[in-house]
Amino acid sequence: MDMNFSAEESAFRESVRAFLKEDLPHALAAKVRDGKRLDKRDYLTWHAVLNARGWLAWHWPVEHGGTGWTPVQKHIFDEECIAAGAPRIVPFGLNMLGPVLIKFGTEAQKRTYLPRILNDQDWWCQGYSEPGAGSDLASLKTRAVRDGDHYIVNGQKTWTTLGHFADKMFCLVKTDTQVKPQEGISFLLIDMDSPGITVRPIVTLEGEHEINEVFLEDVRVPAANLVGEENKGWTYAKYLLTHERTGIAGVAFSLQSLDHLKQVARDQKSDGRPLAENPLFAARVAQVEIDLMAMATLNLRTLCAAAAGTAPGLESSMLKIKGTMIRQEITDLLRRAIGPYALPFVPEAFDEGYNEAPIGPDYAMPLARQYFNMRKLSIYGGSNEIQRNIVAKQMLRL
Amino acid sequence: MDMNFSAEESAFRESVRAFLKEDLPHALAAKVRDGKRLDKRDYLTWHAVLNARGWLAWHWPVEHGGTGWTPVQKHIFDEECIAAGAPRIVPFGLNMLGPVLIKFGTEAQKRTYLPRILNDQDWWCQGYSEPGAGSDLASLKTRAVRDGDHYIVNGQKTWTTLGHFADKMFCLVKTDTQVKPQEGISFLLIDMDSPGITVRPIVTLEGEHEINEVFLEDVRVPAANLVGEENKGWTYAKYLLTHERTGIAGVAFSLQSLDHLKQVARDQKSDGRPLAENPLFAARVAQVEIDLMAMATLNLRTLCAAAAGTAPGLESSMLKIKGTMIRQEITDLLRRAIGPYALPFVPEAFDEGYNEAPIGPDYAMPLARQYFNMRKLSIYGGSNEIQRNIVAKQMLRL
Amino acid sequence: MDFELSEERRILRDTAARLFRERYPIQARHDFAASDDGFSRALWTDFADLGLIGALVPAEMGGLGGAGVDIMVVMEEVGRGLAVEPFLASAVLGAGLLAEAGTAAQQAQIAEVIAGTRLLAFAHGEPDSRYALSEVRTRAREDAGGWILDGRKSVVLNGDTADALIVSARTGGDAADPDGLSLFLVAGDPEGVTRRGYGTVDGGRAAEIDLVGARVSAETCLGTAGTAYPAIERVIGRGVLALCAEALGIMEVCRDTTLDYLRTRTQFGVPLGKFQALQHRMVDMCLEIEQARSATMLAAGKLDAPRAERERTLSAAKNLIGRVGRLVAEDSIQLHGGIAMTWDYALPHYAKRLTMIDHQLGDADHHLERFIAFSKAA
Amino acid sequence: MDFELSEERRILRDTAARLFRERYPIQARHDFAASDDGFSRALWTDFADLGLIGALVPAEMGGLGGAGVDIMVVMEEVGRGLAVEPFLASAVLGAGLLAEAGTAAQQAQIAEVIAGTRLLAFAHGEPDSRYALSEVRTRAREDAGGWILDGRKSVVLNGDTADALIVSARTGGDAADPDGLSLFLVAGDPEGVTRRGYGTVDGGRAAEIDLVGARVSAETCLGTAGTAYPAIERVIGRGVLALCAEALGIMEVCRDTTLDYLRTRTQFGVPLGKFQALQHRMVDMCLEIEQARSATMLAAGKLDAPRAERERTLSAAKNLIGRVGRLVAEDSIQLHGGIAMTWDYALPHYAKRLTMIDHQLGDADHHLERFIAFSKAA
Repeated sequence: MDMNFSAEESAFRESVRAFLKEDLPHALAAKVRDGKRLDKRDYLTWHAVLNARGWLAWHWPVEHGGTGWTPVQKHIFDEECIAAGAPRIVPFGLNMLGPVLIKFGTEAQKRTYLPRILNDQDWWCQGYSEPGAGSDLASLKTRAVRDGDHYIVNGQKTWTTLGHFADKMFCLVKTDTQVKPQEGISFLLIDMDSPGITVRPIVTLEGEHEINEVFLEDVRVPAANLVGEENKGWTYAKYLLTHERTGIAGVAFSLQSLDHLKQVARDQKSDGRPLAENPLFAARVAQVEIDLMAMATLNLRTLCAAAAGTAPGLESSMLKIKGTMIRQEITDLLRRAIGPYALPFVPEAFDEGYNEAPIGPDYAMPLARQYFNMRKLSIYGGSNEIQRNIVAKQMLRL
Repeated sequence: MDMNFSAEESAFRESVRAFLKEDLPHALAAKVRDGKRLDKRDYLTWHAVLNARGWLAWHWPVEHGGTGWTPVQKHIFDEECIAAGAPRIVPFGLNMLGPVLIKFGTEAQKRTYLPRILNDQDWWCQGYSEPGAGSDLASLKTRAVRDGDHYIVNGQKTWTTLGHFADKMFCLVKTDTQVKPQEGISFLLIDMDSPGITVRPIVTLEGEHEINEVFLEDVRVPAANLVGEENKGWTYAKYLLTHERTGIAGVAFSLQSLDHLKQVARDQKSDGRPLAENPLFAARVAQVEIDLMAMATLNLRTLCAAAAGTAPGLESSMLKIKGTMIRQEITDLLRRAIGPYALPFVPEAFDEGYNEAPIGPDYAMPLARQYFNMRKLSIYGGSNEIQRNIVAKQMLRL
Repeated sequence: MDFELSEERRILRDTAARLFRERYPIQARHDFAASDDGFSRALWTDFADLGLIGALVPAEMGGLGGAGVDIMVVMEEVGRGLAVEPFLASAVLGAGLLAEAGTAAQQAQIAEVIAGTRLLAFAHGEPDSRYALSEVRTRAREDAGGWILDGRKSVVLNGDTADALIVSARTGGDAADPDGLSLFLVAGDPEGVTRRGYGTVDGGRAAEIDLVGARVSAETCLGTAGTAYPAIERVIGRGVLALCAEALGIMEVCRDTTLDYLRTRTQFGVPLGKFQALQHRMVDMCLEIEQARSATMLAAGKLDAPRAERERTLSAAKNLIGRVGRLVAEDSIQLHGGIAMTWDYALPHYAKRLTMIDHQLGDADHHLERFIAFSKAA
Repeated sequence: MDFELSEERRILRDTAARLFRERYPIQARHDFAASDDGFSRALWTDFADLGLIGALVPAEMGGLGGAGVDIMVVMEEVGRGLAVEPFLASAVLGAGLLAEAGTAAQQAQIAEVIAGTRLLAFAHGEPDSRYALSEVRTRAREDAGGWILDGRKSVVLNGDTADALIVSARTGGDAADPDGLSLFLVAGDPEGVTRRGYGTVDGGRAAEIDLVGARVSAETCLGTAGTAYPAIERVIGRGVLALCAEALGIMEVCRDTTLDYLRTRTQFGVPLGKFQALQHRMVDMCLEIEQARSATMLAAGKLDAPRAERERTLSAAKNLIGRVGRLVAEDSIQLHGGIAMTWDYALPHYAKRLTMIDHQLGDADHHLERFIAFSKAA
């Protein structure tokens, strides 16, 4: 057991830092740090920079253009990127579809889609959730009926994150309705410009457009776009959900937010002294910092165990639950930290090119908004309640 | 709406105080305050004092020797008694069996038992719980079979508080095993000196003997000792469980413990200053004090509403849950307050007549013990989980 | 001790409830919030006509009530309706300050406030004051028989539309000194006063106000210069009670909405409400709301108690409201799931207002510390 | 970075585990605790023979390990076994102090400690010191080439049976001053030393020790007088790690016992574990234990880091252990119900020890404040 980074790992960290210092566009990092809205171009810019370095598809095997990094390296990379203000890597093609295609796709599908993901020729979105299904993913109602060498798809998907940017969607559809809910599901790849597809924005509680509804009406999808076997889609979806994801605990985000929180608390005044010196506030910050130190170690323990061959089923649920609790706690402390300046709500201030003076300190305006936005963490990707059910089932074996 | 005590209520409080000052034996109050073990004689002494004043059976109707007090008066009385260091009134005869007999007993039963309760000629204990039944009270297994003008009772009861002092037990027994669990239960009064009864102590985690197991082997109980109708005992048991009980939230206990906690925190030192001035500790105490202020008001609101005719079903469960959480939180702060002096464990120090110097400050020795003992609050009388089930069922009506 | 509302107040409550039910659907509320004023002037007049504004102002000052219970009854309905009208800014704080500290001439304006024809706002908070009541750095110096004001006021509730601002400024003492504070009733934006209005997260409006050598007459000073602190504290206390009651109304809507959702939404073939883990969280939410209601009732009943007891009880209530408010906002969103993350659903707007109440007139931690301080004094 | 145990340590762990499994059933433990010594001298020798005591002491001092991981491995098994032997008092603290601060002659005694033939105890805490390491009022004054000790030491773990006490005393400085502290190795109870032994809530033993003009020789002083603080801090740090690891072992027993109970105990016709509300609480307990394990591993790994980093990480671990320990003790009792309230069931004894760990070498709040202080320094 050694809780320190090895010399190689530290050297790797230095190389990531040097890369970020050199190649992460400053204007982009500033947008991220100031909580500005990112547009499609921002993500594409960052993907291209990473791809040029060969670091875009870090979870893929080397032979498909991945990095072959150890879990610790992935963690270091993630941490440094977020600390430097890099945008997140849009996960749908790279972290979600990619691994599924690599494991279950045909050679033709791999040849066609993997390079297009790497080169950002396709922006993918995820077509899983449906209205009325919620956490009960298996109860989906979108139907695909075989018609010659096509499927005809009818139904509705929702919570489609960044679906308004997407060229393509990987989609769960019902191909057999006579069987149990989890059977009869297939995994289809659908062009977003197919006739019959309509994308409608969903405005979230904090007034932003990030997610969408997608309506499918008699959409014709070539049968060649079926991934794996018909009616086996649930297997692939589950693989995707439990596939190793360095970021599931959000440790790097939390570290960066905690750092931000401490800066804010040093700047804000409480009874004439820095808020950071208020004993109650300092105790709240310290408590979440201690939780986060433990979580960072737990995350690495889990990633290393997974790499060593232990399946990450139960652990990944635990990381999701506690990791999101910690992230949410930090955003809660951030909104508290700024006191009355949590109130101002000026959505146009998050547009690029907004030049008016901020209301209150410059860091204040995005914080209440982020607090509300981050409520989603414990809801999506399998709500924390669902994760608890999964863990309990495995633990209790009843 | 008026949140202040009326002149009459304040005068009543004064009269209670005067009575306690005059009639509560000082040695007895000192035993209670020092956390000494109370013996049977201590309880009997206090009951006799209250009975002489006509204040023993405060929940009974006036015509049976009760007080006719309003809920606010009952609350005041309870608060003053506990603040003065009076022992609790042993509830089994007075608060539990008494009201059941008054509502469901025969005239003969009332004439026989009620005066004997008032005069402490009978010490009652409760025969509800059984090993294996836990919170699932209706699944009890003790059987009573009619044999002429007697029942023959066989079975085992457990968690029988102060059963080793008892002359009589009111007991739930199964008189019909062919029906649903909650049917076929009867409510019997049993002499503890009947042949076939064995009482065995259960030592609790903190090393004390307060509860017992009671074994019943071919115990003959006169049929006249049946309360109400055969097979309707569940109704009477439920009546007893939901019958208005001023003390269910434990507000008076909590107020007294909180006061004690504050004294301890003023006396204990942390980094050379009173612990009470440590910001974290002060915040914990203040938070539970605020919860308790609210709970005291909620308790009175509920008691007044109940007196005005609203059934206290759902509310009494809420009071039980939150009231016990608050009591337990205070005992937790008390054990924390004394730091390393929570460790010493000298059971003989709680005997009357123990004269050695205490280890550490004189208030320290009972506190860890009380913390562990008070774990029972959220388990017995219908665990807090069962209470939540009850409330949820009524609220959600599913 | 008595927990029942009088007949009069039951009528007041029912009147308010009916008005909100009939005239304040959530879409209307969004429209009011999005309008230039940020609220409905038409409804404000109707509220006035029905006595809801007057109920917040003491009878001896021309109001119709003004006791703790009156504030509680009206503001709970304001919370249930998620109203964006300036009940707190103009009626509780504005009229309250005139009543507490104003000269007879100034108090004459209370009638207009109650009639809904004059809007006030209290410009008190400053960029570094956070929630400290005596932390005022805005200065007023005497000059040629009047006063010159210099400073910056921040997040002034409804400060953009108020016909007059009540501005706190220091005429003596140091930054956090309770002594030396004065109030000025500043109407019509004299030279040197700049307001920058903006929307707030909860659908309300506020303004940043700059005072740069702003000259006001001697008559604008409320009462005697340098002695305003006790009045500020008392009126902020009424504001704290108002916010607690508003939060209660909101929390009950959140609770009822969530209960409905658990009853009707099915997952895995059964209503969500069948899942015991959700049931238990729902029960905890309900009992904490009952606790919060009890603390608010206690504070309402102690609004005229001696200072330490009054302030201690108010801080206890605001602390508990802050803690329970967070629980209710977060758990009612979580128990709903995705739908509660969308703008088109009503619940998240309630949750946002509930959360922002913790940022007004002192958050849970501020009031915890204050409770400790006043408990020592009590 | 590497989270696996070496082969050597896996053997150490398995050896300890087997010994406790075979020789330490709960009834034997009660018997040891109830004996005059409060533990088993026979087993203590066996522990010594198997290297468990030596594993807690640095190799360069004659021990067999002494790294953070060694302490963690052994003390986890001590926790699982709920052992009452003086691992902490004699090996971690006693031998640790000799190793850190002793003269060569004093360090020669380490071999006896490791062999289990000599017992040490650290007499440091005082009636008003609570958890503050430098709060020492016991005085030592030089006299005729020796020292005279005056003061009172409280809740000295295994202080009743120790062959020698290591007594901290002030030879200079004021009450809470880190400078001016000295340590004295006091064997054989010289005149003026009185010990009052007693049992502790968790089945252990401790003593109150009075020092009234107790005369000891110059050779009893560990190292240079007045400079003991850094050694005390380092050794207490090792003790903190030992307690964290012991708590982890206990928590895993509590978890497993509770899981078993939920699986096998039926209520309302189904196993308790079918109830979702209990399932979710069980999951939270498990994940918090994983968190506590992570924090302890981190602290073990940083035991030789520079001071601020080391102390900060240790305090983080003890804080988390304190918080999670309370959760585990309380919830495992609650999830069991009545049975866990009885002396004859093993679980509550684990819960009591777990709770008392929060009262040794600093509770959760103490270490939270300390974490904040050392974070500023880091």
